[in-house]
Amino acid sequence: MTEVAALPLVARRRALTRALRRNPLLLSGALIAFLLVVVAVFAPLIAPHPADAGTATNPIESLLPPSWHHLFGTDAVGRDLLSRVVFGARISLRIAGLVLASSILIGVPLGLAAGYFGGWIDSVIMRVTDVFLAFPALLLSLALAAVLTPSVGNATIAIAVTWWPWYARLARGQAASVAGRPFIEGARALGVPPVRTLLRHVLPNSITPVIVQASLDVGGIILTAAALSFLGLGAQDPTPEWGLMVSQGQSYFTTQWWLVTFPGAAILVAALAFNLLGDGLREVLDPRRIERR
Amino acid sequence: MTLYVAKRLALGLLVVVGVLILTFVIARVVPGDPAASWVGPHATPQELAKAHHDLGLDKSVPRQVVDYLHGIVVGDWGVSIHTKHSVLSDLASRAPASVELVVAALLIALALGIPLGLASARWRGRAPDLLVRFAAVAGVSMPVFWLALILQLIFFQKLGILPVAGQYDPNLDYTSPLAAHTHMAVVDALVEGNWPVLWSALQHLVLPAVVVAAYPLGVIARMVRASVLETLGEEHVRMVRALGFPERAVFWRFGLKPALNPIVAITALVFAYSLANTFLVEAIFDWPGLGSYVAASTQSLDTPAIIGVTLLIAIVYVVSNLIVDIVQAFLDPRIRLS
Amino acid sequence: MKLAIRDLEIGFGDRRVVELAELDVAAGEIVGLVGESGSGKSITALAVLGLAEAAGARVTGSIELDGRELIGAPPSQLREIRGSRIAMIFQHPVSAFNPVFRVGEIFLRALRLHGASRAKAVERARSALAEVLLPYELLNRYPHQLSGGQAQRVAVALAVALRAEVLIADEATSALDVTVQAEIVELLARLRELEGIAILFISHDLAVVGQLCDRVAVMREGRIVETGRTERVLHAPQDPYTRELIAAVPRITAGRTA
Amino acid sequence: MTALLSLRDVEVTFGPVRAVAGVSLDVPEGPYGVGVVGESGSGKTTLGRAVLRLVRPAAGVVAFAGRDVARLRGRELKSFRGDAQIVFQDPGGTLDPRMRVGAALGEALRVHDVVPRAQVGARIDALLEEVGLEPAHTSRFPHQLSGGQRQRVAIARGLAVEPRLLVLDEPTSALDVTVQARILALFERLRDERRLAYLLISHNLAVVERLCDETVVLYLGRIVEQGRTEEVLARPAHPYTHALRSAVPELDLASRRQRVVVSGPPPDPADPPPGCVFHPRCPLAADVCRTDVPPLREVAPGRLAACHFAEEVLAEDFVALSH
Amino acid sequence: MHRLVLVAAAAAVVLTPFALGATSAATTGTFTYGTYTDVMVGWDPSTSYSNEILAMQNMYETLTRYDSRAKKIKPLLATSVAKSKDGKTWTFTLRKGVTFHTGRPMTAQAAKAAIARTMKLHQGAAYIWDAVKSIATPNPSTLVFHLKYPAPLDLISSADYAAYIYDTKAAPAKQLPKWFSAAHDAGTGPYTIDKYAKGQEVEVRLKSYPKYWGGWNGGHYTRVVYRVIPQATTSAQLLRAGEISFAERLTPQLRDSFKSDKNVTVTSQTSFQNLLAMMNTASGPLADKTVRRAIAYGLDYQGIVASLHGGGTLSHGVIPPGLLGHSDSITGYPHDPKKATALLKSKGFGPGGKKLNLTLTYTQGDTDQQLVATLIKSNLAGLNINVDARPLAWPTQWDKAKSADKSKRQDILVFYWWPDYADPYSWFINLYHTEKTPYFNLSYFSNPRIDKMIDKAPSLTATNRAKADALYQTLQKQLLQDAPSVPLYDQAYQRTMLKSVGGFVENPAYPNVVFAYDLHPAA
Repeated sequence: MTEVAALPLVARRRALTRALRRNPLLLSGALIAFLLVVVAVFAPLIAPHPADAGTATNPIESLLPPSWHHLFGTDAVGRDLLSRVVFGARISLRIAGLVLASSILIGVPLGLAAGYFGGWIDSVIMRVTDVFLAFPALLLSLALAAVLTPSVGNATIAIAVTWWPWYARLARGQAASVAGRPFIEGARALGVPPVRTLLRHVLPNSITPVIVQASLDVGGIILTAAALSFLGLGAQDPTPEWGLMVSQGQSYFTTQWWLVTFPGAAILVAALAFNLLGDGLREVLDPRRIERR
Repeated sequence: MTLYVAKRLALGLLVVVGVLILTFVIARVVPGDPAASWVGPHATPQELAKAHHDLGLDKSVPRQVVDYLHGIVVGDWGVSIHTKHSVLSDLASRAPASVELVVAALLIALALGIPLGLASARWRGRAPDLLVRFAAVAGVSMPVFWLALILQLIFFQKLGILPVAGQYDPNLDYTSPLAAHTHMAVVDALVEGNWPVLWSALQHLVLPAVVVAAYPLGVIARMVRASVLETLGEEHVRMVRALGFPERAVFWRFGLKPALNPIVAITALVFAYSLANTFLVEAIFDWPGLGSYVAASTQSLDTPAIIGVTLLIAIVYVVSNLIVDIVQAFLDPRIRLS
Repeated sequence: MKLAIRDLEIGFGDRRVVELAELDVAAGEIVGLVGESGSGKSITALAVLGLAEAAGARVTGSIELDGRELIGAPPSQLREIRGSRIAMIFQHPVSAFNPVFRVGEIFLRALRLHGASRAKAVERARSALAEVLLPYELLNRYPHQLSGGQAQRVAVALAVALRAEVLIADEATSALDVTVQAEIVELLARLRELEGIAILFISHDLAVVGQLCDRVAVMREGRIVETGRTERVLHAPQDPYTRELIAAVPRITAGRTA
Repeated sequence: MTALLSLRDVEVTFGPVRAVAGVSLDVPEGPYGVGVVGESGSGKTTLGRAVLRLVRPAAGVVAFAGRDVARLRGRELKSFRGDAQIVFQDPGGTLDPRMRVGAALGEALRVHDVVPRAQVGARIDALLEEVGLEPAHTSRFPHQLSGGQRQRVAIARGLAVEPRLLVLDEPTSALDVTVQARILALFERLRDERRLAYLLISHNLAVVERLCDETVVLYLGRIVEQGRTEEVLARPAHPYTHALRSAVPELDLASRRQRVVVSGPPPDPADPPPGCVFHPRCPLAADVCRTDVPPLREVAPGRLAACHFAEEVLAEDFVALSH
Repeated sequence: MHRLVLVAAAAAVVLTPFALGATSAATTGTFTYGTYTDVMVGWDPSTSYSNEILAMQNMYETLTRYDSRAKKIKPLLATSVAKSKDGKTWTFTLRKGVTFHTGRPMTAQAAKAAIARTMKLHQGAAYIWDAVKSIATPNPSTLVFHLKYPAPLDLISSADYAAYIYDTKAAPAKQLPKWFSAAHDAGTGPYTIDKYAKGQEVEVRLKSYPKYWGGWNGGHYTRVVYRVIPQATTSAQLLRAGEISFAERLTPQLRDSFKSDKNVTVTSQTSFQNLLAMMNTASGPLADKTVRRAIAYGLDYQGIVASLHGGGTLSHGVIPPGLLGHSDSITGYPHDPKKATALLKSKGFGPGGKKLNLTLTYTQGDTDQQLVATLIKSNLAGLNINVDARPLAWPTQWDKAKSADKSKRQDILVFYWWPDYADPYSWFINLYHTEKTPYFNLSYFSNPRIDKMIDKAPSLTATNRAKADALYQTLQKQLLQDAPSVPLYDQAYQRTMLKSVGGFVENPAYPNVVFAYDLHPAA
């Protein structure tokens, strides 16, 4: 099992199918995550009142409890909550995607370089990541988001700034262990140029844990983004961001329970799905790695 | 070992310096003029220029960095725009409540997380394992601010059994005044033997602590499980089995101790991260800690206060990391004796 | 017969990895079990200790210790036997000791587990260590402070102190340097002389087996293809696989009857 | 004439550890083999890596075909990379697990433009055939091959660039004995067919004897003995060589020798003992050994040894001497 | 007697630790006022002009107090008021035996000094004294005001801001502001400052002033606590738990949830307070009157009121009902997106035109304002106007609005206004009169003609109320034309408090103030 990480894709795919069947948590995570993506993509088709996810309001119908017409009820300005929750999937997934993409694009090359070349390059890169890692992601994002004007874009940037060092770390560890393996020495002995070695040998052999981590991190990023919005430092109304919706519903939650419950549950379900998925993937692909965050 | 500790200390110091520089960048490279927000809107150009000078903004940037670092070291962390107090004194009065909350949460998380993780590892692949793993993942997937609201709804609104705001009932200040030694209500009440406040403080502590505990609980349970399972696969475990030790001893004595190490590490890390999570929870429970402070600060665009808290937490994080490394070294003879 | 194995079958899922018809080890005898990687040697060793099931294997057949059947014996009995009557030493002696315990702690705990009083345990540890030519103080060390050879000697001493009647050595010298390997081989030989212990020596190295063992069983893909006195097997192999194996062992020719 | 590979006082350090502590040796043009033997921790692997500039020597010169390897740049370096290749011990780790056999060989061919692009496929087939594999193996991943097959691929990859020197780092010790025999045969054949020079690093004296004309015995990063292989093995001039030789288990009962006992593990390389580094384990150790470092000197024609009593060891029956 | 209460309270607390019911606040003789934003913005009784009124009105007293219910002036520090025929001379007879919390007696000289200082500093609401020419003190208990022009001085002396009588000798004159801002008070009121903790949840604690002239016989709260609870739900929960006695404002939904709670009383009353959207007439796109008018047409006032669920009523002009100059016939802007579009189109904006980006600030923690901001944003989005709405703590919101740097100011500022005394003049002089540096004229509006009309109002009010009424109506119509601001709705005060709080009477002339001394706690 421990060697699965080293196997090429075909074999891993087989291991994956098997694991999916054996691991109900992984399976349910994967299913829900897939559903979320579907919901996000087809949001305009799924949402009963798509305009309510935008700037539309309908104060006459405010604070209606869940009914057949409004399955999740309406909010304080009469917007259909279901529609907003559905569109919220887009926001959350887009933030997660952007943060991951930028973190991986920044972190992985730096980490690979640090791990592969070692020496002072390694020291410099790792000390820099140490500094970033000294801030809990939420807090640094909070500080950054507080000095920037709050918006989804700035929240994304703030989260990405705190996220990339993890990937640098991870990639470094992988690269360092890969760099010590004989086939890398073989490549060097053969005179394969360093950049090519990095791209053709180190990268493909380091990427599995990065993929696992990325799937695990989707949940964390969704939570962080929601938290920032909840604090008023992320998305601004009328963006249908789940954290913001919880924040806006806070004044009503004891009397109009649906305002907080549905968007909050959406955050939980999304984070849970991706965490289950990532956790399961880790069991299958990368069982030796342990918790770090 | 001494060398190891010295090296760790040096590295920790380096990181702290980096942290300071980063916070400087955030605080100063912010759009806007710190001097303008300092003097307020009624200022004349002369006052503004004076503020520029007083705040050292007319100096070169490296010079400013040096002054900033010097200020941090000698305890000048700036003045909060919101409270008009020195940030450091604000932090000193706010931090204990947060620490109280996080420590309570961690105690809950450890008390539940370790047994759950062990149960999960012990019955790997069976129902308890599945259940614990799901609960653990749910814990780390929980939006704490939402959990806080839901618990308030249940325990206060529906059941009416737990209070929802503050550290203890402030009305007790008149009937059972509490001397503030540590600013941690529970500790102070214990020290003073002030039972009414202690009772009230404990009641007030339960909900926020449980909420903050959700995340570390999940992390710790997962960690314990992974760590124990990894240890159980090692050759030395096969050795004690081959020596005829009963499964109980194999698991509890020989499997657990080597697995403890990463648990210590993660607990300290989780401490720092929980401190960050309290930022979401404190505002909801009106808990008078750093979190409410930051929440109020963000609303008043109080950059010095936000940076102060950020810096404090980062330093706490670095220090706790340092402590972890050293404790781990003590736990692991392979490091201790080299 | 000290240890008698009959019709031992070990399988993982629907895959059968061992089909061992017959293998005996008498008291005071060293039997070599030789085979290449994947031949099923190590799982056989675990099966003798009743630990193969813990590794997920299914075991049928018969393993008798002094005529008492081990397969299907209640776990408490097996635990009794493990360590006290059948001991085992491993390929990587350093990592076979728990890294956070002093070696002596494992040592004394094991002795006390099998009924020795504290004083008795210390005394037996002392004499056992003397027997493997190690100072008693070594027990105060952590595993990582021992060299491979020292750790393996401690493991052997543990078997001695436990008064084990059967010792299973699973590739016990393969990870060691030749000079250290020679020491351990010598130690095992002496142990047999002094204690009359029965040793099942599992190795891929025919030369070491040839040097140490009284009898050899050659294993291939889970089956024993040839068994007999060491000299006979090495000099007049019957089975073609044995022949190939022997031929393949690199030999030093220089200085031979120069 | 200059040797193909020439090491002069090479030293490699890792922190406080002198892994290689001043080694000089020559490897002439092939077909020829030089064996480096020693226990784990003797620095033999590091030495091999230093030869290929995979680690930088702290001192001394590694020269290949008369040129200082450390100073090679650009095209010269590339040509050196083509001239000297290495085969590692671990057949699992020698090949990139994410690369098919064909791609691995193709990379070697392309990096050095060994053949025109169009002929790469044909050359890969030829190489595979040369090492006893089939063209069908081109599309396999390493994990789909057996250990022996993997090592053959690794050898083919080394050969692809048509080197003159192959460093063999324990090339067979992870293989089953039957496979080992076949791989050794392959090395023999290749040495003669391709006129290769080998620097063979091994703890296995028998393997060294089979492939090498000359043997160097390394102890704690230092050469303690050096000479023609059959002479070194038949009549060691250093007590350590003697111990090593006698510790090798012999299959033939007739040739079993009485063992020369060395006691204890090798010393900590970070803190080597004074005088002769072998003295704490040496059965012959005298006072002079504890204080004076024995120089590596010619003790017989073509034989170098670093022992104060080398002549005695050579001349007398060592076993008698040590008892 | 205090001792006894303490002992009883302690016993109650110790004996009933399991009960979280509504007990603790009432039994300890403490009145806890739950508010949603910081109380003490300023400490100087002459210049304070904000939320601190909640506590100040309990620490300080004015000469007279206006009873909104009876629409009458009632005596306080002055026992009687007499005015001359021409309305230019006002004589106040002062109560005897009143002392300041500093211990000094409250005399005519002292009262004069306080008002003189307020007038001299001329900050905050000090403008209310603008009519005063001189003050005479013929004897220690008589205060005579000579006015430049007739003015309703009895109303002015009852003002909620800038009318406090306090001891100006509490500290040397120069150090007085500093002394105040170190959390001191120098009033005559029933309560004095006990503890103050800026930024803490329990921000202000007041204790009874033992020598209060009204005496402490009969049931009075002996302590008043102001607790800042940003979230309305938390307020409701604390009220339910009895940790606070009075919730300044809850959401209508929360208030409704108490209707069946037998421990809690709910009150509702129209107020003198309204919510205004101040548009930046000085810089940015809204400097253009046409655009401002378009926005006024673009807002759905009915929708805003509907979403408040009873928390507010439709505004008829700037002046809320119950005050001079209010008229239901003033209708303001209707919600007319077509007209708005047409107006915008004439300036190149609106649907199909350039996108208009506006910034809007509102007060953090105010659910109603949050709603309004959302609705404004939604309404204007349909007109191709993007509104960046930011919730800010009030001091921050105000600082930003007052920025010397015009580019830092908002385009639209949403905030409440209430009169300084029961008269509409407050809106006009503060919000629409030209200001050199902006203070509360956060539209930065300047119209000399309107200034002139505003200046005429006070004397007219004192002499001819009918004419004053007409003037105010004209003013409102004129302001509708210029559209420096739009009133969004008139606020209804909806209080939620423990049943044990007895004697609460809403007095909108002192917005949100609870005169704690007038309450009588249930035993």
